[in-house]
Amino acid sequence: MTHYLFIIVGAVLVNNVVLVKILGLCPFMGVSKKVETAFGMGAATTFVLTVATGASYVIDHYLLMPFGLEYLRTLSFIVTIAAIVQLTEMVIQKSSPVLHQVLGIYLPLITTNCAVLGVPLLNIAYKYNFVESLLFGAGSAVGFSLVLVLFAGIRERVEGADVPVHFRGVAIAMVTAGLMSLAFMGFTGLDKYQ
Amino acid sequence: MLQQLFKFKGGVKPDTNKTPSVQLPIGIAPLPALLIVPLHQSIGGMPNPLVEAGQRVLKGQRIGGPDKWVSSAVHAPTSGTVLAVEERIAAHPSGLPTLSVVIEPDGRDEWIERTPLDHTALEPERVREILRDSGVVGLGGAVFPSHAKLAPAKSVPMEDLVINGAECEPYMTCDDMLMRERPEEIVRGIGIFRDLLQPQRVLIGIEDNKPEAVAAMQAAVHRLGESYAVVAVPTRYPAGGAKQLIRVLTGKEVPASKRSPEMGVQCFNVATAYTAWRAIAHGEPVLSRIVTLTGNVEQPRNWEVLLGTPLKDLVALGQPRPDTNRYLMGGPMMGFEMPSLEAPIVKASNCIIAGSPALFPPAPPEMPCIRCGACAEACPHELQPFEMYWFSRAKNFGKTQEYNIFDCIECGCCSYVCPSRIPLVQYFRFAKSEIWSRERDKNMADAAKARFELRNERDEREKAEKAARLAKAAAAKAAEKKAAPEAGKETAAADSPVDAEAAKKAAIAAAMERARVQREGAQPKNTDGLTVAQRKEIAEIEARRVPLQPEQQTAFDAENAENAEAQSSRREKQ
Amino acid sequence: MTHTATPPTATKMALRTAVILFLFVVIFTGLLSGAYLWTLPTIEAAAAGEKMKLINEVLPPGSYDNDLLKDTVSIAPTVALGQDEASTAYRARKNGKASALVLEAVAPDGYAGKIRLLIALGADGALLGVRVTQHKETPGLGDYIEPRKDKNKDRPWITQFDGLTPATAEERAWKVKKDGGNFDSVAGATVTPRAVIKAVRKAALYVAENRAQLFAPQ
Amino acid sequence: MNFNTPPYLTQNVSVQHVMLQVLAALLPGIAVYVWLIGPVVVVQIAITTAASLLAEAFMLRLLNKPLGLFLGDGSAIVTAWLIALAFPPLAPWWLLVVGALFAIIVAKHLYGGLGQNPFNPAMIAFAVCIVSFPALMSQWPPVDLPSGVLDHLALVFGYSPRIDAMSGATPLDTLKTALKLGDGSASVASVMADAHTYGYFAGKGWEWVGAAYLLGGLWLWQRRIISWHAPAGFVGGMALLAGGLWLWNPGQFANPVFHLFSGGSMLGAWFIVTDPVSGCTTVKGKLIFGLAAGALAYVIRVFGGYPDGVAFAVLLLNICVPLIDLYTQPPIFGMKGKP
Amino acid sequence: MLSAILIMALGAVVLGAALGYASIKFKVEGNPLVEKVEAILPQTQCGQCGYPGCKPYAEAIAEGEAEINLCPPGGQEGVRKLADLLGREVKPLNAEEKPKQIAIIDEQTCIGCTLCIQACPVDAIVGAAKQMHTIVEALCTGCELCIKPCPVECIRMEVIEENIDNWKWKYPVVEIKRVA
Amino acid sequence: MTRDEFRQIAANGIWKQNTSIVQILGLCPLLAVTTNLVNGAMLSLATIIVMAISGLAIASLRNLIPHEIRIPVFILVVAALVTVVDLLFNANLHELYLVLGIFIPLIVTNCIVLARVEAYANKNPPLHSMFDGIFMGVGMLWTLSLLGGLRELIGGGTLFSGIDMVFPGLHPLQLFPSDYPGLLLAMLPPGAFILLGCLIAWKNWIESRAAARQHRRAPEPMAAGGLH
Ligand SMILES: Cc1cc2nc3c(=O)[nH]c(=O)nc-3n(C[C@H](O)[C@H](O)[C@H](O)COP(=O)(O)O)c2cc1C
Ligand SMILES: Cc1cc2nc3c(=O)[nH]c(=O)nc-3n(C[C@H](O)[C@H](O)[C@H](O)COP(=O)(O)O)c2cc1C
Ligand SMILES: Cc1cc2nc3c(=O)[nH]c(=O)nc-3n(C[C@H](O)[C@H](O)[C@H](O)COP(=O)(O)O)c2cc1C
Ligand SMILES: Cc1cc2nc3c(=O)[nH]c(=O)nc-3n(C[C@H](O)[C@H](O)[C@H](O)CO)c2cc1C
Ligand code: SF4
Ligand code: SF4
Ligand code: SF4
Ligand code: SF4
Ligand code: FES
Repeated sequence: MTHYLFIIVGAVLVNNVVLVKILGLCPFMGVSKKVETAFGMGAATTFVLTVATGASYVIDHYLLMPFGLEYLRTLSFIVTIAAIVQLTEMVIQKSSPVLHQVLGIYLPLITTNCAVLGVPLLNIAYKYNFVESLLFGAGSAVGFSLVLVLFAGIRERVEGADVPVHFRGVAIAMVTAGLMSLAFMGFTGLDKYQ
Repeated sequence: MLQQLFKFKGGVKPDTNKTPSVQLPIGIAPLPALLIVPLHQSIGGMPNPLVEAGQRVLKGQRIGGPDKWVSSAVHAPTSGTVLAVEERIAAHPSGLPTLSVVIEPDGRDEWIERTPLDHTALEPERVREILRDSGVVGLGGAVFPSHAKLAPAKSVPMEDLVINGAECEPYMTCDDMLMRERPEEIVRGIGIFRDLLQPQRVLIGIEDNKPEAVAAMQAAVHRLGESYAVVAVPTRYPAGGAKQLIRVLTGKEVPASKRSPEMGVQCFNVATAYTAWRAIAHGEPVLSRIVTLTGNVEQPRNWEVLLGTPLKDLVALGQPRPDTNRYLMGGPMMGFEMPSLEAPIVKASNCIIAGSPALFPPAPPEMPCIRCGACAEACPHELQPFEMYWFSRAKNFGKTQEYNIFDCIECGCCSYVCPSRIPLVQYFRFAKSEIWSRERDKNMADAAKARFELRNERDEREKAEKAARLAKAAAAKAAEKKAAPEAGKETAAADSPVDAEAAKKAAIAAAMERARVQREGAQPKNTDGLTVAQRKEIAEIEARRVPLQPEQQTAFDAENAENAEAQSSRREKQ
Repeated sequence: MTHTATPPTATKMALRTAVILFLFVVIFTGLLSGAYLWTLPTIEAAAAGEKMKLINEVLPPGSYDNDLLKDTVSIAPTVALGQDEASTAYRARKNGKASALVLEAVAPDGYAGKIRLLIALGADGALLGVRVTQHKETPGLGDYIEPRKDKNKDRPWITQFDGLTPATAEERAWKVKKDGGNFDSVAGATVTPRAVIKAVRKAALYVAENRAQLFAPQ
Repeated sequence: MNFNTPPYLTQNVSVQHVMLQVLAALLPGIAVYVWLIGPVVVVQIAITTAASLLAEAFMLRLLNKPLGLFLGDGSAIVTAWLIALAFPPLAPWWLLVVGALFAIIVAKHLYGGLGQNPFNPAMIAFAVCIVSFPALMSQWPPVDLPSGVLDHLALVFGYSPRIDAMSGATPLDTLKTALKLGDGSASVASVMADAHTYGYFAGKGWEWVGAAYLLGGLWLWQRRIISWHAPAGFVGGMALLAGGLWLWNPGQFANPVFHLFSGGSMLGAWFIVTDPVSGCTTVKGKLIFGLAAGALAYVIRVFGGYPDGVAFAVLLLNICVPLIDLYTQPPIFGMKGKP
Repeated sequence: MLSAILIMALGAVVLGAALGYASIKFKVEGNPLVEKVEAILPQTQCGQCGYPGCKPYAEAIAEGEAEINLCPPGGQEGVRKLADLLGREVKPLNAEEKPKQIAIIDEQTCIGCTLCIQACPVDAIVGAAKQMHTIVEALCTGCELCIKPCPVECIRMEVIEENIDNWKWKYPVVEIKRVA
Repeated sequence: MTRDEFRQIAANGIWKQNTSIVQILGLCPLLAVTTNLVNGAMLSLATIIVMAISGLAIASLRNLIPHEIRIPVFILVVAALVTVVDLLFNANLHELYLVLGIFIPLIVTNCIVLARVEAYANKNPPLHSMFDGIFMGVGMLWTLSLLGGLRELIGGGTLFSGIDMVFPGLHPLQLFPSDYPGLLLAMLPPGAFILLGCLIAWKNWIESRAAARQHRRAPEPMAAGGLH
């Protein structure tokens, strides 16, 4: 039980995908201008990432490994993820315009989120089993959403600040992300009992 | 009577500086050489001018008629001649001119006929009309037409009538002196409000730094046998804000989204009550008001001043000291700097403070907000001024609204306590007026879009019709062509008359159609969906066109010049 | 979703996209598989080379003549080695005689987690070499256990193990100077070396105990 | 147009006034620190102050802002003093300078300067340095280091090699290292008995510095420069967690009083979580900020990789400030009891 | 190699079919984003953005084909709002911001040719053929489209002047910069 | 393709539409692998190969690809290419392959690859697309190298560390004195973010200076245009 807890805490805080593992930065920088949209993006990513880890695990263990086709991981994972994302988006758009407003518009962006491929690959590197993989996937996604929303909060505030001209916009956002990452280094060592 | 008092959060305690101006009784200001009476002296619609240059007016004669229900009449403060109805600089922070009636007093102070009435004998509706026509507006500072506040809410019973004698602004003593010297008329005026609103209680709140006024009011209430409670409330700015006073006296908090009657309370200033009494019981419209003249003057005192008296005439009475560099209208917390010595005293001018660099030192440089939270602690509306400031400064107005900028009463407590000396209120006013202006723009954009779409639709339709017509014509022609040779071959003789007749008919129809279209064209188009005012404007424009009817087209060029001249002169007259 | 609700175009569309995607997949997977088969031998050689490179760091050159990667023995999870998974030990032979053993060990109590080690022991039980293969010690502080990061280039800290034998060396030899031992260490970062020393010692003792079994011919 | 705007009256307060009082409140702590370590502490404060003011002047110049107005506001000096007090007292001079430059230039002026920085500059300085130079940042002298001022200065200015004797001896670090060695033999009691650095209000020990900060903080509270919420939250958060674990296993976890009076706890509680600029501003927010910072600081110092967690805890909470503030908006006038 | 191709092909067929099926089955018309963008544009319909009106520009923005800083009537504020909506970077407006203005027809010169009526996108001009035309002030959006077509050049633009009703509180001057 | 077009594509890729500091895409490799110059440069090279070939391939095949499944198909093509590159690195630069870790396969999700494919190759002829891919990659190459070099230098005072993994005979340069303590922060994620922030600010500064110069020169054409 504590083992699972450590996986989750590790994925959310200690080895945060964005700030420590440096994955999924493009949406992190791109969709963090408003807290509201950050929430949407976070929710959508959480969904996709969890599904992606599950699907990748199944593909890896039941299609690739039995035939010694590990080299097809990248290819098969990403194509499957892209297709799932696209399907989900279409279904949501049709079935629930409200949900589409909240989540759907972010879905297409997620295919190019490194975390979506990176986390399944890390799962394999860490030799996680199915439950662990799912927890790690979900934990990473929550970690992503968490820092995304917090970052958006800061960006909203910093937007009003008297930032030197050349640093306005993305530059100061980068610096902010850096300082956030610095703060997250405080969690170092909290997962060593893993 | 023991009255339970409530507290409001926040507030500040600046030095009151009230003593200098209560040493002398209210003086009557002499008649100035010229009176400049702005037509727009209250919230609501701009009153229409009722006089013209050169006209003689009597004291109390209406010179501006209320425009809508929320609007209030304006009267000649004395008898004399109207010199002009023109734009004159206003007692307004913008320093911009506003339409004013300039009157040269004849010194005779000749009244119109006054009809004292007994309000108890009148329909409530009639009383409100009289108040409106007498120009009774809130003299507590907001100058909201009082008659509009005198209708109880339909669903909520009126519980409390709060009378505001708090006068929390430093320096200001006009209400204090009024309560000391004319308490009975105030109490009688309150009676009018009470009868109209039928509240269960009447509470008169007076800050406890005015014991004389409390005593005088208590005595008057007693004398007149009323059951009003005269309550001394703790001295703390802005205890006189309507919402704060209501909170202190009744414990109710009126949110910004509601009007106080919806919570069973209404609030009036003492001076408003006084003018209401004068208007009903003496038939005297509001022609003057008590103005505190204080600050950097040798002779601080309250004066009863005719509305329209230029500032320079008033301040001369107080003998300003030589280092006086500006005059504030209103208190030091909420007032503004008068743009000019020519600007007139208006209904909202409760106090004029002569300022000097020593008295009101120039604002120290604004530092950035350090989010110390002092402003939030001081804010009587429990807002987060620094957040509102942060987003106003960044012009992120959506966010300012999320932080309830429209709940801000602009009391200035936040600026007062700010260690960074930020003119917070100024930022809030800026944000508010930007938001309003944007709202206006948005409405205009929506209207424009609707009209654009309407026009597009019409264009489409017309195009389609035209295309259809052309097609029809083409088809007819083709049929004709087809028919003609055959007819020529076989039954040319027999059919040709019919055909010719048909062609003739068609030609006539076409001509008629053309004429109709032309007629239609002569009418202004696109007039659907316009407001009455716009239609009026169009009608006026049409009127100008009358000499330009088609028959006169030949003479067009010649007449054009004349016409234009006539028009331009007419315009000038306006 | 029932079939009747399906407009015919959807099925047709599905067929079309399926075929196109199918074609693309076949072509590109084919290409990819070709590339895989083509690079496979090189990759395997590179991986083996990598492993040998590490092994050669702990084994003196010329101390063996067999193919270590083929002469392995599997060790079940062992507490003494800090391992909770089965690991592989490589056996070096010279002229057919067992000369050394290369095995993996883990120091569980590094400053920031596990430190993975590769240890080579001679047939006589003396340490031939130790290398850190993986660790999370603080960069710039505890990472001097890696020769690459060690400021002391002439005699990297990790080489202090060379030649030690747990059996003969006294207790003292297995302590950092701060604890009264012989091992140098960087002031302010003695947690790391203590962990490494402890792990190496345990591993050496383990090998000494299980000598027969580990060096047994295949 | 004259933009002197209403209100025309203001209270006689200024940013400078506020900052000077904070500096004054730090004095008792500094005095005790000097008594404990020596006058070198004052030298360290002078170094950071000079570096901060220079950096501030440089940035103001670069950004075309009025020098006099902002140099005089005192905020850079508060930052500088806090940096000096958070760093090891014998840290080399350049380390302090690097910290001060980072604090003023990156953490403060890149965000527009005074009042606009989302992160606490002093804590950024600390975090940057402990991440970059962990060895130097964890070398604390024992309180009874047998050396004079000149030796100290030689250490600070690099004329003397860093000696083993002065490393890693704050009570926190001693305790943590001992417990971490992990053969189970060490217990809090055995370590503390050994650590003469911790005097328990009897001898010469670090806890006196904490007590002096507490005094200064209380004075600030009495002057209404700070409110009680954030400090109380911090103390509460740390005490609750420390107390709980201590009751559960007193052999492995030190008691709450120890934690509250060691490391940066008291400085943090009264001077750092109270930073108005980078902290929460709503009442509830301040409480949450304090509580979470206290608890996190404890978790990091006890379970994490760094000897003390105050700086990281504060920075982590700085990240959350905008959202905490957003979701703890107090109800406004007339809207109580409504969402 | 064969197994690789077979497995991937299997996946491809499944996914391809699903996608193709869904693309028809779940087709949605229209783009709700266009409406949101259009709500921000000032509806001046002036075409200065290079598109024939606000709606086409909105469509282009929603498609991601157009920059967001092309609408001068919307001003910098409009750019900001669009950036907010679309999560793009705020860019400086690619034209100078003009104060609000309205068109005035010089009634002495107007020959009543109706060309301006046809040009005005919001029906702000009234008048009939061969009659003098006038602009309804409240409706004019200041788009300047009526100026060019007028054969006698009788239309001019006038900046709307500040008066007490449209007066706005000014942004407090940030004094810090001045003191330096 | 004309010279002008070529120049335009080059300018776009290298500066005007630079992926890293203008489009702010492809950030993960930009920040994750730039702990030194060599890593940054080598990953960029891998990306260049992928981008060039995928641009070429997709631009050639674009007419065959139905709109509905274009994203999966693009990704398929890119992923296949990436895997090939991954295999090549594994075979020939094994040590570097281990260092770069999952960031080689992650070129697939590098937003910039898909973004260029979708935004450019999908609409332009093959040769253009290939050059677009190459120059986008070159833009990435210099930014990654610059960032990697800076981080390495500030963090440890060296340059080209790890070069021996690519060219076994070469050695890194020690630029600062050996007692330079090294600002470790620069090597860690926070340092990467902050330095990239500074790089972007630097770009903004250059552009604003260029704009200012343009502005000063501008009046002449304006006056000429004002005549009619
Ligand atoms: C369009 C409009 C309608 C209003 N109607 C009422 C009303 O019916 N009753 C009322 O008491 N106040 C009404 N108000 C008035 C404001 O709330 C007014 O400022 C307030 O009554 C006076 O209180 P104050 O001076 O606190 O500011 C109205 C204001 C406006 C702008
Ligand atoms: C901050 C503030 C302070 C005020 N102070 C007073 C005051 O001292 N006396 C007063 O009569 N009205 C004061 N007012 C105006 C009252 O809010 C309210 O408009 C008035 O009492 C309503 O009565 P009236 O309509 O008769 O003016 C103040 C308003 C504000 C916003
Ligand atoms: C941020 C930080 C990282 C540290 N990393 C290590 C490390 O990796 N290895 C280590 O042995 N000590 C490390 N330490 C030092 C220990 O905390 C402890 O101070 C030291 O090991 C005990 O002192 P000593 O080595 O003088 O006995 C670190 C300290 C800090 C503050
Ligand atoms: C009560 C109080 C606490 C402060 N704490 C800090 C602090 O922890 N760190 C710091 O850099 N500045 C601190 N300051 C100074 C100032 O707020 C800080 O430099 C700003 O963050 C600079 O914008 C403090 C100021 C006050 C009034
Ligand atoms: S009082 Fe001034 S400095 Fe303090 S929070 Fe409010 S606005 Fe900011
Ligand atoms: S002016 Fe507005 S924000 Fe300031 S204290 Fe008054 S109500 Fe609050
Ligand atoms: S420039 Fe603006 S107002 Fe004019 S048509 Fe384009 S979007 Fe509409
Ligand atoms: S009148 Fe002229 S300027 Fe005004 S909206 Fe119509 S075309 Fe535009
Ligand atoms: S490169 Fe864009 S999300 Fe990773």
